[in-house]
Amino acid sequence: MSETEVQPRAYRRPVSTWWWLEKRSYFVFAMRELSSVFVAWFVVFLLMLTYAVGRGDDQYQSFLDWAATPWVVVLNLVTLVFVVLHMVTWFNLTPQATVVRLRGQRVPAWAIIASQYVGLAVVSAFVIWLVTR
Amino acid sequence: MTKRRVEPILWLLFSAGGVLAAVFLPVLVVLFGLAFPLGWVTPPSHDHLHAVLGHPLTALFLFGLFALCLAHWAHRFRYTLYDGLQLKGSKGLITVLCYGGAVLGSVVSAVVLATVV
Amino acid sequence: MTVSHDVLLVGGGGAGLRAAIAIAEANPRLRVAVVSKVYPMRSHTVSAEGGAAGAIAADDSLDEHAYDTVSGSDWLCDQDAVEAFVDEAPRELLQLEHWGCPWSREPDGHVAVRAFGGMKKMRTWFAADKTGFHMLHTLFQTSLKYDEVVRYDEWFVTKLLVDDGRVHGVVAVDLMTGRVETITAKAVILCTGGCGKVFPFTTNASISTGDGMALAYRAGAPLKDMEFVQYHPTGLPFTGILITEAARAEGGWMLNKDGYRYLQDYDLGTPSPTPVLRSMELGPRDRLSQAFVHEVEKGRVTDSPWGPIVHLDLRHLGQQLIDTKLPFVRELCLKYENIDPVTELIPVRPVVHYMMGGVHTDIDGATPIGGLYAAGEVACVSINGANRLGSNSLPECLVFGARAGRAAAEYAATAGDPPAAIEAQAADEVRRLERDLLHKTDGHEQVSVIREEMQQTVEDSAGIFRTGEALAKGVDTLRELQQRFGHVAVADTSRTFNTELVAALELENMLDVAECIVQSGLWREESRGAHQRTDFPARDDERYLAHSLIHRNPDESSRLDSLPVTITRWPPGERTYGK
Amino acid sequence: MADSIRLQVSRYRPEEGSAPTLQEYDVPLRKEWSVLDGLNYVKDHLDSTLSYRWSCRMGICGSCGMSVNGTPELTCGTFLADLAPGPVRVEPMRNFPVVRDLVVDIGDFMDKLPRVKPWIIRDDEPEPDGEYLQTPEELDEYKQFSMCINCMLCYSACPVYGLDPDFIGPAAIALAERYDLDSRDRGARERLDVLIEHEGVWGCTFVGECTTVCPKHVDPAGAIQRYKLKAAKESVKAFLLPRGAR
Ligand SMILES: Cc1cc2nc3c(=O)[nH]c(=O)nc-3n(C[C@H](O)[C@H](O)[C@H](O)COP(=O)(O)OP(=O)(O)OC[C@H]3O[C@@H](n4cnc5c(N)ncnc54)[C@H](O)[C@@H]3O)c2cc1C
Ligand code: SF4
Ligand code: F3S
Ligand code: FES
Repeated sequence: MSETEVQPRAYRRPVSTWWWLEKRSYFVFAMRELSSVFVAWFVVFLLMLTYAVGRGDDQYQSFLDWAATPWVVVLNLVTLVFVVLHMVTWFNLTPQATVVRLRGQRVPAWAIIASQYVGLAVVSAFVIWLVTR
Repeated sequence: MTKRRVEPILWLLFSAGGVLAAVFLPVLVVLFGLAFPLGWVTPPSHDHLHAVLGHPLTALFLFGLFALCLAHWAHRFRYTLYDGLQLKGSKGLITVLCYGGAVLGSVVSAVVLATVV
Repeated sequence: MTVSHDVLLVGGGGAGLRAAIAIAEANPRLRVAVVSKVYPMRSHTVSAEGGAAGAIAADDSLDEHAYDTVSGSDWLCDQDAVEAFVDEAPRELLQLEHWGCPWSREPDGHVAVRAFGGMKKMRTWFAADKTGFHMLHTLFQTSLKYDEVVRYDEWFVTKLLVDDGRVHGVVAVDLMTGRVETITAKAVILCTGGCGKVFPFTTNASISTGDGMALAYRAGAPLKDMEFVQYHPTGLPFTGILITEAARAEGGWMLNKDGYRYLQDYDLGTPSPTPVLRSMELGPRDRLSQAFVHEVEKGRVTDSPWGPIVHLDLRHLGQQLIDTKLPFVRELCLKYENIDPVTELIPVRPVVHYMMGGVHTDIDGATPIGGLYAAGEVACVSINGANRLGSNSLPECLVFGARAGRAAAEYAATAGDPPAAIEAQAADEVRRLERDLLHKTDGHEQVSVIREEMQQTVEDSAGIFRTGEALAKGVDTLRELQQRFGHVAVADTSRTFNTELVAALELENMLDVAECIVQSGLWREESRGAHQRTDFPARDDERYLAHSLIHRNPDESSRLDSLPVTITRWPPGERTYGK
Repeated sequence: MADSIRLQVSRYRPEEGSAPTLQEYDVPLRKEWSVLDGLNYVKDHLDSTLSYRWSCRMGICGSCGMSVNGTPELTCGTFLADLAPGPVRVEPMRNFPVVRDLVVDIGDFMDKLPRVKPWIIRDDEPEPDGEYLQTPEELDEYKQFSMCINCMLCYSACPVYGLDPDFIGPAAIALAERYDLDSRDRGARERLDVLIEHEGVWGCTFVGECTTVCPKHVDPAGAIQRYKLKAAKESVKAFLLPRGAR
């Protein structure tokens, strides 16, 4: 039990709404969190694609045309940047969040990170093979 | 005795979505967001794509991917609004909008995916 | 405002927290409180590095630990206290293990022990080289479990309330608010730690200002063996940051400017590549620090901006050992000296480290004042005599903290309520603080100036080697400084966290403690352990196989007398190392 | 190297009621001087009314945390020479109420700490005569998390704590993890009940700054994520398994 009492006169520095601009690391954090919006957007995009495919070749082609309009392309470029940001930060944080053990030995962080990139490569190759086959 | 709490479950869904988004989205964005529309790579034929999407396994997987990615978004975005914009006052509303959006999106996903199968 | 408790701990370091837990366990009905001028986990115990001694190894025995301690003390300790100490130390260290202290381990899961200076067996328990840190945090965190232990964090005790030979509480300043409060208690235990800051160059933290010694002394309790101040042979030259003795115990060498292991020239044995117990670098601290001075006289040391230095060589130990057993040493060297001990020599010089003397207590921590106890570095039980062995202090805090706690709990259970007279005393103290310090308008002396002069005076008169002449001169200078302190000005008039007021109060305490050190040094006309008089170079058991006791007279002058040493089983002999 | 460096020190006196102001002092620039040495120089030679906490000057007591040029640092381990030519802005740690000059109130942490029960919980059996055996590997499991000096730099770096003072915060959670991972402890269940609350681990959005600024490499961010995983596993069990089987 502590007998310290909070002084009513103590000064509390207000937190600014723009706190995440105060430091580079906070900004990166804010961008990382913002990446989720682009994740959601791309789910919507893929749903629209699926819907179009379900409605026949014409719809599919016009979806592709729509997807080639400048603002959609720009949006998806930005999406790519954010998705990559998400990927990199996620992979980097994994070793901090989990402890993996192999035969009693703690697997070093770099190995965990590297193995995720291997997984990424395999998955990407498979997806490319599946859709362009 | 652990009380039944939703927060851990939401976090698990968020994490699962995070992993899937990190592993699957980059290649999908490159292919469907850029390469195919811009013609860097010839887009797959409608028949082929329809066949792939129409396979029950693909559909099932895509449903999981979409639903979890949306859950990931909902959870992260909720905290971004709380902390980033300090919208503490409207906590309840934000929660409903975010997770509600994710649930709605998942239902839509199921319906849309069902149309191709 | 007045609050009251049954037992009050002044100090939340190793000794204080151990005592608090002992009381809570002995009698959960007692209202225990810990007053500390810093948050408990910031107490100076946190800096202890090397380890804590307790005989547990199969080839070790309590008698051997006792003998090493007695001979290390140059036969000036009380052997009954030492016997109790060595007997209870392992139990206390085990208790800490049960409370979660992360002791370093053997591969089979048993607690590991290491060698230490002046010890004939490996018996020093360690938690890498952050032993004090881990012990203190373990104690602090464990103490949180006891709801009955109330804490007054960042309260500075300025006075003991004593009436009719018995203590009834303290007056303290709550630093956050500046309020002066009376805390009454049936028993008070002083656990305020050491007083290294009376010297200019010390391993001690800034809070080690001998407050408890001064409080007790002014309240009428005598201080014992104050002339015995330990210099540690290996401090970093500028900061005085300690490079633990464990560095030598793990095999480090002391080299002079020629790269020569000079300790072999001072009766400390012959060099061997691997450490030999009670020999060379594993000799006792007094001897090693004295050897340094002789090397200076012979001109075999290196000059640095901070005075002469020698080197500690760990390079041959290899990175693996340094990183597992001495990681903090490496961290400190990299940070504060910009050198890497894996590949470079560490510059070191002797530095004031520990106070063997302190408030006179019996084996249960009781002082001559009823209800007043003392434990830890502030107290002199005594197990350290003329020279403490490294790693005996941390277990001393535990053993005698617990003993004092139990004794005080027993005392408090029967003691009555404080008499009305102490109200007046408390009011006087409030007035003194207000008038003499906070609201004095005519002061012109500066705390930092007097402090610096005091530190230099004590170093010049009561350093590693002393003479009657220098000590006498020191006494005079200190008297003058005490006079000048009467004119000190506290420029800060704020009530909130007034650290200048704290500095002034600490200086006042240090001036008293400094005087006791120098006076006692003047009194002891012999050389023993850490007290080396060049005008009396030999040990004189005829006259001085006795503790010094310094009392304060009502007129604020001091008076010295002596107390025989208790000898049970080890008659005085010659101190030999390296044999 | 110039021979002096300017410190811009935040001053606040509650009696005066207004917001903190910066006061400038020129102190000698010496190779081995830390920011703390600079402050001590100010206190001893320029302005005795400056208030701040310090004690060990060797990075172990955890008293001297301040914001140096906007970053939470132990001032005894941050060197003026590395900040030359200055000026060096020294302010109280963020996210805590400022009591006076560079002194903040950490009472909130002190109140939270006991809530995570940072002690060995094992009340089922009497203590053994000897020690609990613990192999060096078992020690390594929690060692890192036992290195926390309670310096509060992590709290002052964590934006979530700044926004939501109810959040238990990095160091307290790291300490809970320290005991959970200790092979001698059986209290994980009890601590879980505290940390599974909203103010427990869930407030943390893994900003990670706590780990970046931690001078003792405790990695509270890692501790919190691991705790989330543990809490999530337990919750799933609670959902799936019937009461008796847990
Ligand atoms: C660098 C260093 C390394 C050491 N290494 C070892 C080692 O390896 N092994 C070993 O055995 N010993 C070692 N020692 C010695 C040992 O650490 C100390 O003797 C011991 O920690 C003292 O503990 P304590 O409980 O008596 O006092 P401290 O830990 O100093 O605690 C004193 C307490 O009293 C409080 N206090 C003081 N004055 C007041 C006041 N006026 N009002 C209110 N509260 C007050 C303080 O706030 C503090 O809580 C080392 C010492 C140093 C300096
Ligand atoms: S976790 Fe690190 S930064 Fe936080 S209080 Fe502990 S030591 Fe300081
Ligand atoms: S900075 Fe804060 S948000 Fe979490 S990872 Fe650290 S506690
Ligand atoms: S003064 Fe102790 S950590 Fe800096």
